[in-house]
Amino acid sequence: MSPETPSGQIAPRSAVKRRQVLKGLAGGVAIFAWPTPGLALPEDATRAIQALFGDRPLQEGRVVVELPKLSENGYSVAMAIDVDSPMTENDHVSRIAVFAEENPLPDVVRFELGPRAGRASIKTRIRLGASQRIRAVAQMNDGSLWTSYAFTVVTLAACVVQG
Amino acid sequence: MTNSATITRRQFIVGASAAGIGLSLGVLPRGASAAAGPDEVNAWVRIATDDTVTIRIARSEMGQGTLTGLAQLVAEELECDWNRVTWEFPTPGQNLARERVWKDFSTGGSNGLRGSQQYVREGGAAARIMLIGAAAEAWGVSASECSARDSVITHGPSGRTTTFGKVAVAAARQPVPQNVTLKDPSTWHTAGKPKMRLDTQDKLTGKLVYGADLRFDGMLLASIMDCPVKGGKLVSFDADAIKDMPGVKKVLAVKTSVGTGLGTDGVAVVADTWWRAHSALKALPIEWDFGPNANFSDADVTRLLESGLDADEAFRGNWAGDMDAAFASAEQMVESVYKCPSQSHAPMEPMNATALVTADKCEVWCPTQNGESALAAAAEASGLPIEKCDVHKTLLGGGFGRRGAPDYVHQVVAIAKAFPGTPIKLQWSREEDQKHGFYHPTTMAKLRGSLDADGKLTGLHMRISGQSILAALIPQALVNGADLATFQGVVKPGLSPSMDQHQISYDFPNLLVDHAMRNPPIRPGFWRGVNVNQNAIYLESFMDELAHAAGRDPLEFRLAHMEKNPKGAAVLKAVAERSGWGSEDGKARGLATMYAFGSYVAACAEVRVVDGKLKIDRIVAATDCGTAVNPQQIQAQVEGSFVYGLSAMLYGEITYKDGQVQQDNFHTYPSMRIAEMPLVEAIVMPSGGFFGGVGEPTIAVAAPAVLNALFAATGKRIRSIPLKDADLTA
Amino acid sequence: MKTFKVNGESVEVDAEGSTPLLWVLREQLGLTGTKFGCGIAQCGACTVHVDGNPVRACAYPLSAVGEASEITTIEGLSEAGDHPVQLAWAELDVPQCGYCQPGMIMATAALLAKNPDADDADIDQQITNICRCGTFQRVREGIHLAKRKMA
Amino acid sequence: MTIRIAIPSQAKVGEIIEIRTLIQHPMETGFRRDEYGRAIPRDILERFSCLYNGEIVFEATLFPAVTANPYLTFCTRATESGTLVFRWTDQRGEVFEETADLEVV
Repeated sequence: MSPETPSGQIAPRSAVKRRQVLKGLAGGVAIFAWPTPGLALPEDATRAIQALFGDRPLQEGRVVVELPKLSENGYSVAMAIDVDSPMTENDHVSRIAVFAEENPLPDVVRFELGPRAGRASIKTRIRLGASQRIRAVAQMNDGSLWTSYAFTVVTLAACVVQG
Repeated sequence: MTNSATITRRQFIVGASAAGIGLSLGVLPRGASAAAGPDEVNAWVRIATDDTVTIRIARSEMGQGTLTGLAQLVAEELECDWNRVTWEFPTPGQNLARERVWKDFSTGGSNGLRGSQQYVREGGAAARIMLIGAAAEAWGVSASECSARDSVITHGPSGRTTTFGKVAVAAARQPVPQNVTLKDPSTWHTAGKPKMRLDTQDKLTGKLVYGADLRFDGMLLASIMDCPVKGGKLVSFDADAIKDMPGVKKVLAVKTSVGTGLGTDGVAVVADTWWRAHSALKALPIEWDFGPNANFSDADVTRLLESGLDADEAFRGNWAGDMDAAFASAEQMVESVYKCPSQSHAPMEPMNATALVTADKCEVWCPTQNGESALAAAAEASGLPIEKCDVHKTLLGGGFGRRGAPDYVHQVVAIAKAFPGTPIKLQWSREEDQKHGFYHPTTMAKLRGSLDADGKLTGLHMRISGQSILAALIPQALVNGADLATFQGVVKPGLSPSMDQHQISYDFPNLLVDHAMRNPPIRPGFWRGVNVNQNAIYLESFMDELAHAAGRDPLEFRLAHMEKNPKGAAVLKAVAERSGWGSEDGKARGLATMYAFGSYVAACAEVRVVDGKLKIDRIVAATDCGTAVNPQQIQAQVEGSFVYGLSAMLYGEITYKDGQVQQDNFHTYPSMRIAEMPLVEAIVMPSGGFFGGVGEPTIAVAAPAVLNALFAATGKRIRSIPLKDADLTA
Repeated sequence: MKTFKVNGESVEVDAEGSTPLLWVLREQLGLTGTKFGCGIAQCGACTVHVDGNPVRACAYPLSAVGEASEITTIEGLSEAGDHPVQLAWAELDVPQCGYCQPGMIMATAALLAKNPDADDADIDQQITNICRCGTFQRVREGIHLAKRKMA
Repeated sequence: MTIRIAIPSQAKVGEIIEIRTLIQHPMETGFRRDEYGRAIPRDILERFSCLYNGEIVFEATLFPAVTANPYLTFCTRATESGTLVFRWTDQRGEVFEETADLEVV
């Protein structure tokens, strides 16, 4: 998001909801070789993933993101992340990052862990600004990246945000 | 004691799940049958062997005829016999279980039809193709040789016929068509026609079971009182003082969190009847901590709003040219300040919900504008996984935006958790409903306009100062801090895709519309028409002021800025012509126009002032909603929405003293009655090619048209509503 | 225990005398067609007939109901929903949300029973029910249509 | 600052234990507006670390999308008796800490 101008007035360009404009472009953006169709991310989240993990390919799988299918207002949504890993010295998750496709900021939370965790299983509560996919990317100690997402409908925003 | 009308829970559920039987218990909730069954052709359509067609409706019905309109759209593509059509609500739980096959349940923003018309028509068309396919297969002929009409399938070459009911089961096994072609609305015979509503009959006999009317065996009733000051807290209550009152079962604190600091912190009494629960609650000694807003009053609101009228910082929603230059070279400047207060939704049926919570299940029955929102609330309040919860929607005794928020679901589930296995119905009193609303935001506006020597409008500045709904309810939807929704009806084209349905009607050479956000501690919400209402009063009253200052005809003055908006100009001209604008008959007339919720609307009001009292004789209203799905219901919406808008203009205001809402019932929050109802002539003039909203847009033009007519009648410009205290003597 | 007649049938009710008739009808007798709107006799959603007179049941205590009182609710206005007012309402598709309509219909039925020629001024004076959906235009047409049906 | 930690008091060597943490904090997003429409400044916890006898076993970076009063559940393998330190750092660098003892048998 571009910063607010000092006067508090919003500049004409930034007044256009950027993610809505970008949504129209998202179909043509193919930064990663997504293994399945329908995985093209809105630009902001895609960029955030790239900024953190570089250009390495993401593989679908090993990660499970659990969110309720509905949230009334998105103020506090329980999220559970599990990564299928033996969590041994030779084979473990080293980092998990969570991204929101329709929040004002794509970054949600990141975790750094290792064999001492025993199990790559984390629970927390997050805020959702709108109905969207929440994507988790797990980086293994061999550098490979695994990903999955969950979709939650946020019902409160429907009255004005849609249409 | 007769108890014959009591519906036992078992009967209710059995009744609800068996097609036809449900009717004897009222028409709701019929959701239990929406699970896939043998007579389901697809998610939208069920057809019984007797050719009864049941159409699934995902959106709520709160009076706007959404249910009938959606059924018409499905029936049109299905080519079924409209006289055999009935309907049912799938539950939001079923929707989730079937991967949201019915999509969005949200009913608001005048989106019920236009937001789902495409996919419900596709659903109807797909079902028709499958029915024809099944018949063709049975006959061993090509489906392309067959057609359907009025639930009868005909094989053209042979003339053989069958009915939908005979092939429905086989149709369900047909391949699901992937790409369907929809009919051109010009060929419609069921949609687009003034059909009678499907939900009328039971509303005339008292049989319709609203949420407030639900009865279950063993049910207990609850009345609730939330802290009368927002942000305050329940400190204590003396349950012993009322424990011996008749019927009282329990007194309990109810604390919920609906949003940032906006939850309930109150107390409920549960008894064997609501009257006893409510009587005991009124007698209950309660100690509150009114918190930071204990001294908040209406004067604080006014001060806060006034501080924004000339503030340096404001968010921009529309701009063009160089307004300062236009002002600098003005021949004449016009300046006015307007004000609109908070409003309560005040639906006729006060908030209520019924819940049954057990160790592993939470079921809720309630009127709601968004079944999925109510379901999410049930899950969050019960602590159970969403798959263990469900919501059965009733028809709504009015919604107007209020029933989009499921605060009452949180409450009833919190209470029902204390009574596992016992159904609990929570009924709010009218007082509770008035004091704990999500009120229409309050704003002021300062408008300045410059005219040149020829009386041409050269520059316009509209400064809105006031409350943001999004800042209070959905802060993450602000765009760099701006609440773009505050510019509804006056927004710059292209500013945001979601706001393009609310563009300003006029093309001004030099323009600035900006918003100084001011957020008093009043909980705002989406009130029918939302921010279009006050923006229409501000802009359309001021356009009238400018026209008069310029010595020009208000119609001609407006049309001069509508060259790029031919559809807007068309509705404006239509009302002017029908109303006799410009005729020398001595009648005082006023105009207003708006583009909102994707529809072009205009109104012309005729008023008189008799003994200092306003008499609105007639309002001609035109709406171009693109495509008219049910013209007679559109007329009803125009007539009705004017009552809503004019009630606000005449009487409606929510004010505060010591942090508390002062208008706690209809004696202090009056609503229009039949004696004040003007003759409304609605011109429905769909120009085709788009689907605009119907339930809300016309509200906005009612008040400014009347205020402008009032000026024509008296020479008095009323810039602050409600009118009730204004001196109207000429 | 109190005995009176509702919709032609004798009923026995055991409730505090201060209980409004509305809640006796809705909760003791299960007649939920009569609606709760305001509780202070402002909106008219609870209108029933007591001995033929329109009464706002939310502010009419059980103690005021006489042993010989005959009460008619929307459920008892007609056997098959075919009272002329109901027929007129159906023909004009009057209701929107419909919640106020039982009261509106009962008020109209009482008006026309007493004054079959009620004109617009009578309507303005006698029909004071609140409808937030704003069905008044069709209510007025409906009253005139019902008059013609009754004539 | 209220901090709540739920951890088993005793565990077997090699056992994976679940640790639940909760810290009272507004996690002000920076997106909200005050009475006068001004931005309410962002005020969040940015970092969380769990140290087991001095060694970092789990860390988190928090953004405004983490709910007020951040709640975090994670696992660690019980290796030896000792002390676990739970440390949150806010955006100004202020540190909030709590400890818990674990007996490993």
